[in-house]
Amino acid sequence: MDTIQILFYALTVVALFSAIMVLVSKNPVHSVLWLIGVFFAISGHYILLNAQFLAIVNLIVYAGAIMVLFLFVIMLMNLNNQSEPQKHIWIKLAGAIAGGCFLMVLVSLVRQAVDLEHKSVLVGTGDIGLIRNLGKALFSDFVVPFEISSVLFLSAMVGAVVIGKKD
Amino acid sequence: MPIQYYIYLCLALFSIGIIGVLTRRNAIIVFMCIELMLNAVNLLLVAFSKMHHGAAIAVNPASQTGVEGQLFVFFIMVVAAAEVSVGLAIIVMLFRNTHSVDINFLNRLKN
Amino acid sequence: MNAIILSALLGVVMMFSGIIIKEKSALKYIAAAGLLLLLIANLMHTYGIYQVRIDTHGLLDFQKFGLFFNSIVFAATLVYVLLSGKDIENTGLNVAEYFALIFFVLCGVSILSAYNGLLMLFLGIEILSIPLYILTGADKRNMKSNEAALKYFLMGSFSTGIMLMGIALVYGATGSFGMTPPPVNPVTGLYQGSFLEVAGLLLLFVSMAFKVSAAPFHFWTPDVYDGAPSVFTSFMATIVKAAGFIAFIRLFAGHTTILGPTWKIILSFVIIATLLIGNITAVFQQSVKRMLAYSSIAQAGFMLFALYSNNDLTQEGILLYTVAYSLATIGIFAVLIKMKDYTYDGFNGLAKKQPVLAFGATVCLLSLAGIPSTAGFFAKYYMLAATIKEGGAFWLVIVAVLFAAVSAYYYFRVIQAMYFKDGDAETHGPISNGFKYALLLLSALIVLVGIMPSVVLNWLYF
Amino acid sequence: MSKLVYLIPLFPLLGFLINGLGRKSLSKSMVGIIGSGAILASFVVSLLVFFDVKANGATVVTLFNFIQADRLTIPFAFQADQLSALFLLIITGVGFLIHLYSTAYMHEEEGPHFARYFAYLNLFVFSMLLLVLGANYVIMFIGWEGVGLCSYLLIGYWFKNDQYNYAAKKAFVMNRIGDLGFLLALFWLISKLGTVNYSDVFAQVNQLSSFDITAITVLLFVGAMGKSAQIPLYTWLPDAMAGPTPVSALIHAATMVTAGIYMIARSNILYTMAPATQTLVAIVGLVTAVFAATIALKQNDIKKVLAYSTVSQLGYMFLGLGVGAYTGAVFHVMTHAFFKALLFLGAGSVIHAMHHEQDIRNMGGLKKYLPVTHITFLLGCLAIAGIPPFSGFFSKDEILMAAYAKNPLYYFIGLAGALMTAFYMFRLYSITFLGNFRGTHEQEHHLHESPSAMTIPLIILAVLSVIGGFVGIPEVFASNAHSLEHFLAPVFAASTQLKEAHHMEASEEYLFMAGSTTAIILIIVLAVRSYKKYQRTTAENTGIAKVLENKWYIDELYDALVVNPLNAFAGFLKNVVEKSGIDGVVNGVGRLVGYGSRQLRLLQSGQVGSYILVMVMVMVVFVLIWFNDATIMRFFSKIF
Amino acid sequence: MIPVLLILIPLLTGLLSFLIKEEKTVKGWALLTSLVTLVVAVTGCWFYPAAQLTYTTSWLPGLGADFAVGMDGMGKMLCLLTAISFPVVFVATQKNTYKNAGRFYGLMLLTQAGLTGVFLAQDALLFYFFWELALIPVYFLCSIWGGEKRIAVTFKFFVYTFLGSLLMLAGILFVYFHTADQSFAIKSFYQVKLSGAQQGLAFWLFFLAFAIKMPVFPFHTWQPDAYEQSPTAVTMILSGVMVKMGVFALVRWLLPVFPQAASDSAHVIIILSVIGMLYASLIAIRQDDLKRLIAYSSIAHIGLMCAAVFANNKTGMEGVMIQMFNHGVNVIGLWIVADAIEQQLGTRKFSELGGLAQKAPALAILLMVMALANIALPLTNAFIGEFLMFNGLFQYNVWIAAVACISIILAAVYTLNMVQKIFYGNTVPATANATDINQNVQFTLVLLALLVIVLGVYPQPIISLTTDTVHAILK
Repeated sequence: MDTIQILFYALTVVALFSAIMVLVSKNPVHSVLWLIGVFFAISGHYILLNAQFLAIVNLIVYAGAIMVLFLFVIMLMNLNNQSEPQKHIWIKLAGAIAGGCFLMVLVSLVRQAVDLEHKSVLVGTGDIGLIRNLGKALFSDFVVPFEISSVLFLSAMVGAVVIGKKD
Repeated sequence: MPIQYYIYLCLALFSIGIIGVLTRRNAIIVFMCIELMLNAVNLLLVAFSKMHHGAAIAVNPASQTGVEGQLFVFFIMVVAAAEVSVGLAIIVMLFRNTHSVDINFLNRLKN
Repeated sequence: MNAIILSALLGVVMMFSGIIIKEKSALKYIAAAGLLLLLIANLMHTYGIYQVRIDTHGLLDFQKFGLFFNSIVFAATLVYVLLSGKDIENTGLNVAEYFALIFFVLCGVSILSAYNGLLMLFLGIEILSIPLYILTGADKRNMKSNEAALKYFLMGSFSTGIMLMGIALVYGATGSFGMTPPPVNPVTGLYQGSFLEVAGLLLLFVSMAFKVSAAPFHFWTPDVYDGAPSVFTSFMATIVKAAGFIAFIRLFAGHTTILGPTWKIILSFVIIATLLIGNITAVFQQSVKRMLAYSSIAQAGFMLFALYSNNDLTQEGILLYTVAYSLATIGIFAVLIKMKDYTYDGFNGLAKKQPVLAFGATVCLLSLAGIPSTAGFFAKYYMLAATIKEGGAFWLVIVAVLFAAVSAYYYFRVIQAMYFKDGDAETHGPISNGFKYALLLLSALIVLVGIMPSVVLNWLYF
Repeated sequence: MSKLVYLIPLFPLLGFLINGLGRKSLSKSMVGIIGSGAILASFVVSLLVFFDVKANGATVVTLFNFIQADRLTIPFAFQADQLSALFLLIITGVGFLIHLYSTAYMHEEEGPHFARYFAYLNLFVFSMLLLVLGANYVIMFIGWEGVGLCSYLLIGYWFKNDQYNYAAKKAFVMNRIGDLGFLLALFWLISKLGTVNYSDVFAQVNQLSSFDITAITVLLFVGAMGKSAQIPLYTWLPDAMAGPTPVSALIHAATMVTAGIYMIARSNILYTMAPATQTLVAIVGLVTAVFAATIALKQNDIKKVLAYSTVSQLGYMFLGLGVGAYTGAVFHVMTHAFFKALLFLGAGSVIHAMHHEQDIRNMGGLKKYLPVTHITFLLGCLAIAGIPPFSGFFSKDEILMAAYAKNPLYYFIGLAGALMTAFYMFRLYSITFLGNFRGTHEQEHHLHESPSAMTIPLIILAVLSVIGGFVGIPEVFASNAHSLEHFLAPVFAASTQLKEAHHMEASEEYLFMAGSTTAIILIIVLAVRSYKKYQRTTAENTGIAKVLENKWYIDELYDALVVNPLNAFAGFLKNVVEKSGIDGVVNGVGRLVGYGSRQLRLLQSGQVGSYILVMVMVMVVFVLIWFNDATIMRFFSKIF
Repeated sequence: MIPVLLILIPLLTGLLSFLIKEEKTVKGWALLTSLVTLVVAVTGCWFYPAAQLTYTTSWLPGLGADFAVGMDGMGKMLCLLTAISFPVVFVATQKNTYKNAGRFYGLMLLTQAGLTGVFLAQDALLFYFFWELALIPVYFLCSIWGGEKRIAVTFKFFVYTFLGSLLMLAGILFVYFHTADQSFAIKSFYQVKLSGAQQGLAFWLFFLAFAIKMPVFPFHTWQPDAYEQSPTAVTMILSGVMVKMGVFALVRWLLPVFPQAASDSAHVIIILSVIGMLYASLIAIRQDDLKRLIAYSSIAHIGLMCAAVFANNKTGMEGVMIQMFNHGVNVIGLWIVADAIEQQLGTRKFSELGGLAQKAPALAILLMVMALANIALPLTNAFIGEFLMFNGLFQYNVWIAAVACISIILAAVYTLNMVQKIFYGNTVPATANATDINQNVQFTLVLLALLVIVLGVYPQPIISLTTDTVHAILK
């Protein structure tokens, strides 16, 4: 078992554990914090995969910006663990079972996929995740979606203003 | 690293996200679980991109295959950011009116 | 490309005009003019007169069919703005922003009618959806509107997650975000695809089914349509849904061979569930608006036939269906918005008080029910014909036909209320003559398309 | 001359139209003249046709093609031959007398109703003439149903009385039951031979299998049963006495009811070739003859007695047809037309005098008040009883002799019926005309002989009843004296050829004649002696007498067996099957949709969590379907 | 051009009628235009060569559907019936007043256009178009101007028939895709080659639509209610002309397209029809409502027509042809009587009527003629049809025909019941002050009575008119 594998397993455990903690935490603030944990673990995975750009962006955008926004909102609303009454246990159970089934079904699907058997992921090496390469592709082949996503931002901006504005 | 490991991990994260959506009542946490699902997808896409990249450079070392996967992740992040801004605005608006973010109270509309 | 750029620009223009122009009622004319411009630009592109050329690196593929669809959507939006512009003004203070968002939606529609690759699909869907979340919640003081917005948003994001997982799995299997499926094994005639791709396509299917509100992924539809301000429901139920179908069909047009016969089982299950839930549940509704929400599910059930059958009739059919369904729904919603009371009883005696409104609504309802000599007939006709032509699913057609008969029940209840029952149907204020003329024009259009569908379809054959 | 045969029905039709349309404007005398004149004109033409036929034989006149569909051609054609000529004379002759009689009898009616009466009567004659003149079965059927209609209209002539209306309806419906048989026979003929023309049918009769012939003849006979009031379809005729008395005389005694005999006589060749049917006809006729006679023994309504007597006499005619004595049957039709019309008109005269009193128990001793009526009625009674040399003797004797030749049992039963006939007729005669008047004082005060318009027909008919028999003097008295047989011979020629000749010894025949005549005279004496001093008793009849008085309870039996169950069944269909059954299913589908709607919309719980839960589960199911697509496909292919 | 005119005149004049406000004007207008249509129909039927009686123009080239109309014998006859019916109905109901008369007459004329279109269409899609178009105005007519329970009843009628026609649409499409040249033209339909199972499937889809329309037992339950609740003018059209659509469609679109399936299913359908005849007749015996009685009687008569169509022989088919016309004439006559009674006395219940013959002799006589036609007495028009139809049925099967014939007895029972209960007996309170019918009603009834008798005595014109159709269908 080399370092990469150890790191992989460690990050995986952290990610899964944090993810589970996101759902079981009663306090929303804790959930947010655990979710940031997940993001960090995932960023670790990115680094493992030599996708440095995404690793950084993930940290900045997700953990930094988005989660802080969440945190703001939660603070703003002053939500604490009392504010969420317990759901019926059977609803939780049904949700867990449904999610579990989903996982089970997809996993068994992957297990049957013959064509994946000898495929492996290039870990540690490979330079496509570097900013230079990504940037080149983004501003040549993917310039149209890049521009179009500005429309998305525009609409999100207008929307946030429309919704958030007091009238 | 076999691709299956990544797939299992991502599916697990994705499913945890789904379970969260199904079991939690707080709209913000539900939304966070959705973000978790997106992150799972992101990781999976990166893993696949590296998988395809690995296969491609075996044939052609200069191949840039796999870039599109990572760029897709980039776009997902973009969209996620936009969505979060709108989503949180909606949640805040609702909170202003009802002083609650419990999705179980959202039942004026039914049948 | 004309349409995408121009609609985004027009969205910006609308944003700024909201700042510059203080006269609210002027905005609707600007929007209408913008739409006209958009329509003309798109037609110019269609007929190759003038177009902005940008190298999309194969991410967008402008075909005649998609361009026609754009034209239809723009024209329908124009009709919508002309009929319901005044009601958009009445929804809230941010009129200019609403129009801007509508233009952004149209930008999304234009992308969806031309996308070539899952990335653009994803972006298109998001550009389509995000403004809608906002429009749904536009009536900020209304709890129902708030609730609808949140529900729509949460479920919409969830389906985005599902879609992304699907895309990821497809990418994992094929190594690309393109939509051309890998070649078929010449010996077996079957695609020897990975399970991953199949699973990915299934998840994509689910998320698209969600967008077009096919059962059992339809649950958001009644609540959202009911809760959203009626003008925007009208927009969502027609133009947006049609765009969803176009995207849906484009996505799966090449993949039916991979999916094979099992695909048809799943699809027929979805079709029947959609028809069943849409039609049957609509029967017992007391609110016309909610009934129309369910009816839109039922109509989606019919449109799904376009997915089931994949032949030359399908394309014509979906275009015609878009025209018929959009015009009729816009019309009936335009009338509905004018009403004070959205229940059936609220319509009692409308024919006496407002004969033009009642007449227009009747034509729209007849069209929705698929009565010959209204556009709705040929829409349904094409769907059924395409399916029969496909062969092997005649029983599905029979089921559809049975449900179409059920649909007459709830559509005609409105007609009954308007014409045969005595009552005091109240409208919001007086109805302007312009609205009446527009409604009559719309009715005439529906009948014209109903008698001569070729006026729409001939575009395909030039 | 025979070419003008279409004039014969035309006159009554014109009479019908003029009287019908002008019923408000025409005066009563005008109506009477038109009504009777039309028939008189027909009678004149009929006479001409009769002599023409006698001289030149039969002719067929085609007016136009009535129906021409596919290979079936039905011409609207008239056939004037010996049989129809004879019937023409009877119909128009007796018809004219009755029209004449009616002008006086119906004089109390208001103008429009008086005209209506004559219009109906003319329409009846028109239909009856169509019936006998038609050159094919369809034209006969037209007349056949037409006379049924007129019978209906005339029985219900006094339409304010619901009882009469029921009687009218009953008559029509029972006739229709018979008509059904007739119609089916027609279809059978058409399907086998493709034609209904008499000439073609009789010419091609050899092409029919014996089963076909039997079926056709039986079905035709069913038609005859209805029209000619044979068991089991006879019950309408006594009820039909609700109509005005001249109508009873014309329709329900002299003409319409003999249509069945005409039909069978017309189709004689078919019947001759179907011995089984012939036996059936004979037995039904015989049973009817005796059965109706028993009922007549105990009736107290003057018209009812005559009605049952008519049924009984018709039975004799069918007996004659059944044993192959076609001429005898037709002969009896003729004589019966004379004496039964006479008796009915006599009864009408009595009723007229008694101010619509029909119960003979309230009469008595009318001899001195109504001399002409009395004499003519007595002659009629003698004729029907079969006393030589009155007409009834010859015709009845001919039938009975033929019956004896076929089967002696027929003869003796028939004779028993004849004795009963003599008894009830003279019971009627005695109670009515002999003894003391038993009616109210007021009635007695008003008793008077009828006007001449009524008595003249009586006298003429009485004369005919007396001498009418001489056209058919039996061979034993004088050879070749049976002029009727010679006249009709061409019509029955084919049957005669097939039939083995049965000739009785002359001495044997004399013996039977003498025996029967003696017996009848004895019965008459008995009847007159026991009833001439008839007094009303309040005591109810018991035992068999009560059964007879109640007509063997046949009406009640029919009600219990057919009418009531049918009504109940119809009610069941209307109230249960239609409402809860078929419509229930239709509405049930609607309700099911409504119920489904109420249940299905509960799915829409308003909870985002449950919505997503369903979505996730369905996704799982989809993937599972994928995994097991082969199994599922097999399952589906099994279902579809 | 004649067929186009026959459709266009009522269509355009109907649309114009909506604009007329004055009741008197619109009545005159409707009558006038319907008379014009009648003149066109008569000249078309007898004075124009066959070549001028068809008209085809391109409609939906992409779909293989043309606007093809044409008249053969049956088409001529039914157009004639339609063209006669409308003026007659207009005259007979001239005295009835309607709210918004302009709309009423407009919808009536649109119905006429639809009906004529159905009878003339030579293209399956066009046929379907008109089939539905005839229904919609009737739906509005019944629901707006009908009786107390009109909305529910009419709606049932509408949904029922709509369901049927949708199934037919599925059937039409099914056949369309099996035609050699992918065309809706009637010729292509006639030449279509289908396997036995395919024929069976499509056959039943078509048949169901027609069976509901006619209606054949057990799909008839909408009918008595609808007839009862509709305004009488509409009921006349419904039962006089509209039910003929079903029979017509059987002959035009069912037998020639699915000969195999038709002969396979004939037994079932004939037995069903015969059961329906007896069933409806028995129910009619127990009816207390004049309109419902006529409705059930109509079901019985239609049952016979349906059975005779499937007997599949020329005699029966000729009978069906002539009976289609005759039943129209007769039943309209009966409805006119029913309307006259209801308008004047305010009731249709037999138990509340009686003795009307004393007060209204003219009505009584005319009703008698109609009643006699209803029971198919010889020398009335219905006899010819029923005689030929029973004949055809007899050739098909002796026993079925014998059982079916029982209905003529039952017909006599219920019809005479009706006559007796309304007209005979003594007057009752409802009829004590009755007067005779007005001029219009009398005029129309006399006209119809004349038709009844003339066609009963000399039916050949109608028979010859339709011979070509019969021969074409039953080669």
